[in-house]
Amino acid sequence: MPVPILKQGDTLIATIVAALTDRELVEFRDQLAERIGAVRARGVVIDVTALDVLDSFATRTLRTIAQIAKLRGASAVIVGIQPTIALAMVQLGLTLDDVHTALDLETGLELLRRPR
Amino acid sequence: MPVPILKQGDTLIATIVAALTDRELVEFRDQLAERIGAVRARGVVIDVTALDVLDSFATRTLRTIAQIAKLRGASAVIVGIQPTIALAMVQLGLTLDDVHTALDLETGLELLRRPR
Amino acid sequence: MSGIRVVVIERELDIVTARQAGRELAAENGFSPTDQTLIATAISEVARNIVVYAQQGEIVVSRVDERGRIGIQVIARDRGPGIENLELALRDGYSTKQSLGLGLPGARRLMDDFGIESELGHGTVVTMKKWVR
Amino acid sequence: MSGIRVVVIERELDIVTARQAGRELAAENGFSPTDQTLIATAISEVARNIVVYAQQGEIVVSRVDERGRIGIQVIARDRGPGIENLELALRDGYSTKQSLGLGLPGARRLMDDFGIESELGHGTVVTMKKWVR
Ligand SMILES: Nc1ncnc2c1ncn2[C@@H]1O[C@H](COP(=O)(O)OP(=O)(O)O)[C@@H](O)[C@H]1O
Ligand SMILES: Nc1ncnc2c1ncn2[C@@H]1O[C@H](COP(=O)(O)OP(=O)(O)O)[C@@H](O)[C@H]1O
Repeated sequence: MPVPILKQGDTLIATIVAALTDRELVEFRDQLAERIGAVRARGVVIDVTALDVLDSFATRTLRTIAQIAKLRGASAVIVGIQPTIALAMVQLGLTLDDVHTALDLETGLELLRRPR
Repeated sequence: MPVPILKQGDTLIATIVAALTDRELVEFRDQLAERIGAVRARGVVIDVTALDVLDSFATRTLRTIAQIAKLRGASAVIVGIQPTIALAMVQLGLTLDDVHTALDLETGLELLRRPR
Repeated sequence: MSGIRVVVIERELDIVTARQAGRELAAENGFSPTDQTLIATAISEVARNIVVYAQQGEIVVSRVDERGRIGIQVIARDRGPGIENLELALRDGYSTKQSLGLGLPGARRLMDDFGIESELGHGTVVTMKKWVR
Repeated sequence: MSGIRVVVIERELDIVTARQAGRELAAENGFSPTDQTLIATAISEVARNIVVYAQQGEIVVSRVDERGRIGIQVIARDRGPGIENLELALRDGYSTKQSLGLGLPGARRLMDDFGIESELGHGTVVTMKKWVR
């Protein structure tokens, strides 16, 4: 299932609506990189609230997406990591140290509105 | 092929127009450092849209250029990193964390106009 | 409340199917939502290893009852190339594909019991358990 | 649609020629623009290593067909000084020239298969493949 990417002002909002296969996640990565250019986005919020699991592959891909966004001139924020998933990530050894995170869409958008 | 460096107000705009050899990139680095002084530039935009590949040598040189500019009193912004090149950079392990990036020339110039 | 599910793993989509089967069985057997997620994540890691390193194999999740202790067992089995050095493979950050190398050591941390057997040229079997708290 | 290209590497300009040859062959064989860039970048890294460490050598890019799987193979070959410790050379950040040390491990991440053989005083051969998706 493709990930819908909406535009709101100069921000892209991508909402992952269901468990994704690795390939779908990689396609999402490439589409987002294109869309940043097409709409001249300055910020990207990726909402992972609906993801059932964030394993090492998914986490690595999210980090890659955030780094690509930066190279394309946009700040990325990952929002909606659920409590049990956060615990699983920490136990796996995954931390997203270098990636902006926020509780939910609202706080993610707020974070992007601050002067960068 | 030498990289043309144009002056617009107190900003230098350098547009890389084709794949560069390592030597050409290094010559560009040194010319830019000189030009910043000659025109008393406060900002530098380096447009890499036309580059076919940004490998570890090119990325390191771009980072060096940004750092030299800073030491010469000018902010540097790298613009025009294409989606597939951004992905290749991230997979190589290159991130330009410490360097300003923007989507294209226009947003790069905008970034420089903000109060520094 | 059947006690066993077998998921054939040969495509990426099967990774999702396997972890969802594990989550469901865990839910049916009284695991907390937190533990359900930990189990599903561990399954995701070993299932992906089957797809990436062995191309095909299977995941078997089952309810276990050891002297009154209720738990879930996950067996990930393949006839792939096997693992040359198990000690290295269980180390954080070790990967022959330049990926994160957290799959096996991470799955081990997520579960209560963890065992792995592998023979070069013959395949790999990972056996993991988690107990209801 | 010829299946093989050989680029002699002895000057910096040859690095650009080699990566462009790789990109073209990849395009002709159905690789996506993304994969074309990943392949060109990997070639750029191993070609630069030839110029920097061995002064001269060659890059051979060819189409491969393994049991119906179509791909591209890149061989980077030189008769330079060789690499003393391959394990170290494949580690992120390791460089004997104080450069970034991401060339070999990075090329490995960019491609699907990666192998390297080297003998001190005799030279180095890097063999990499990527498969059409
Ligand atoms: N089912 C398997 N068959 C063969 N090799 C495996 C299998 N699972 C894991 N391995 C090997 O063990 C290494 C470590 O695995 P893991 O910790 O999951 O990290 P990663 O998958 O990120 O490399 C892998 O790189 C691979 O060489
Ligand atoms: N073709 C080669 N011949 C000899 N030594 C090499 C060759 N390629 C790589 N090396 C050695 O391996 C090290 C790591 O290479 P690499 O990862 O490409 O990083 P870098 O080139 O930035 O040092 C080099 O510093 C060099 O010592």
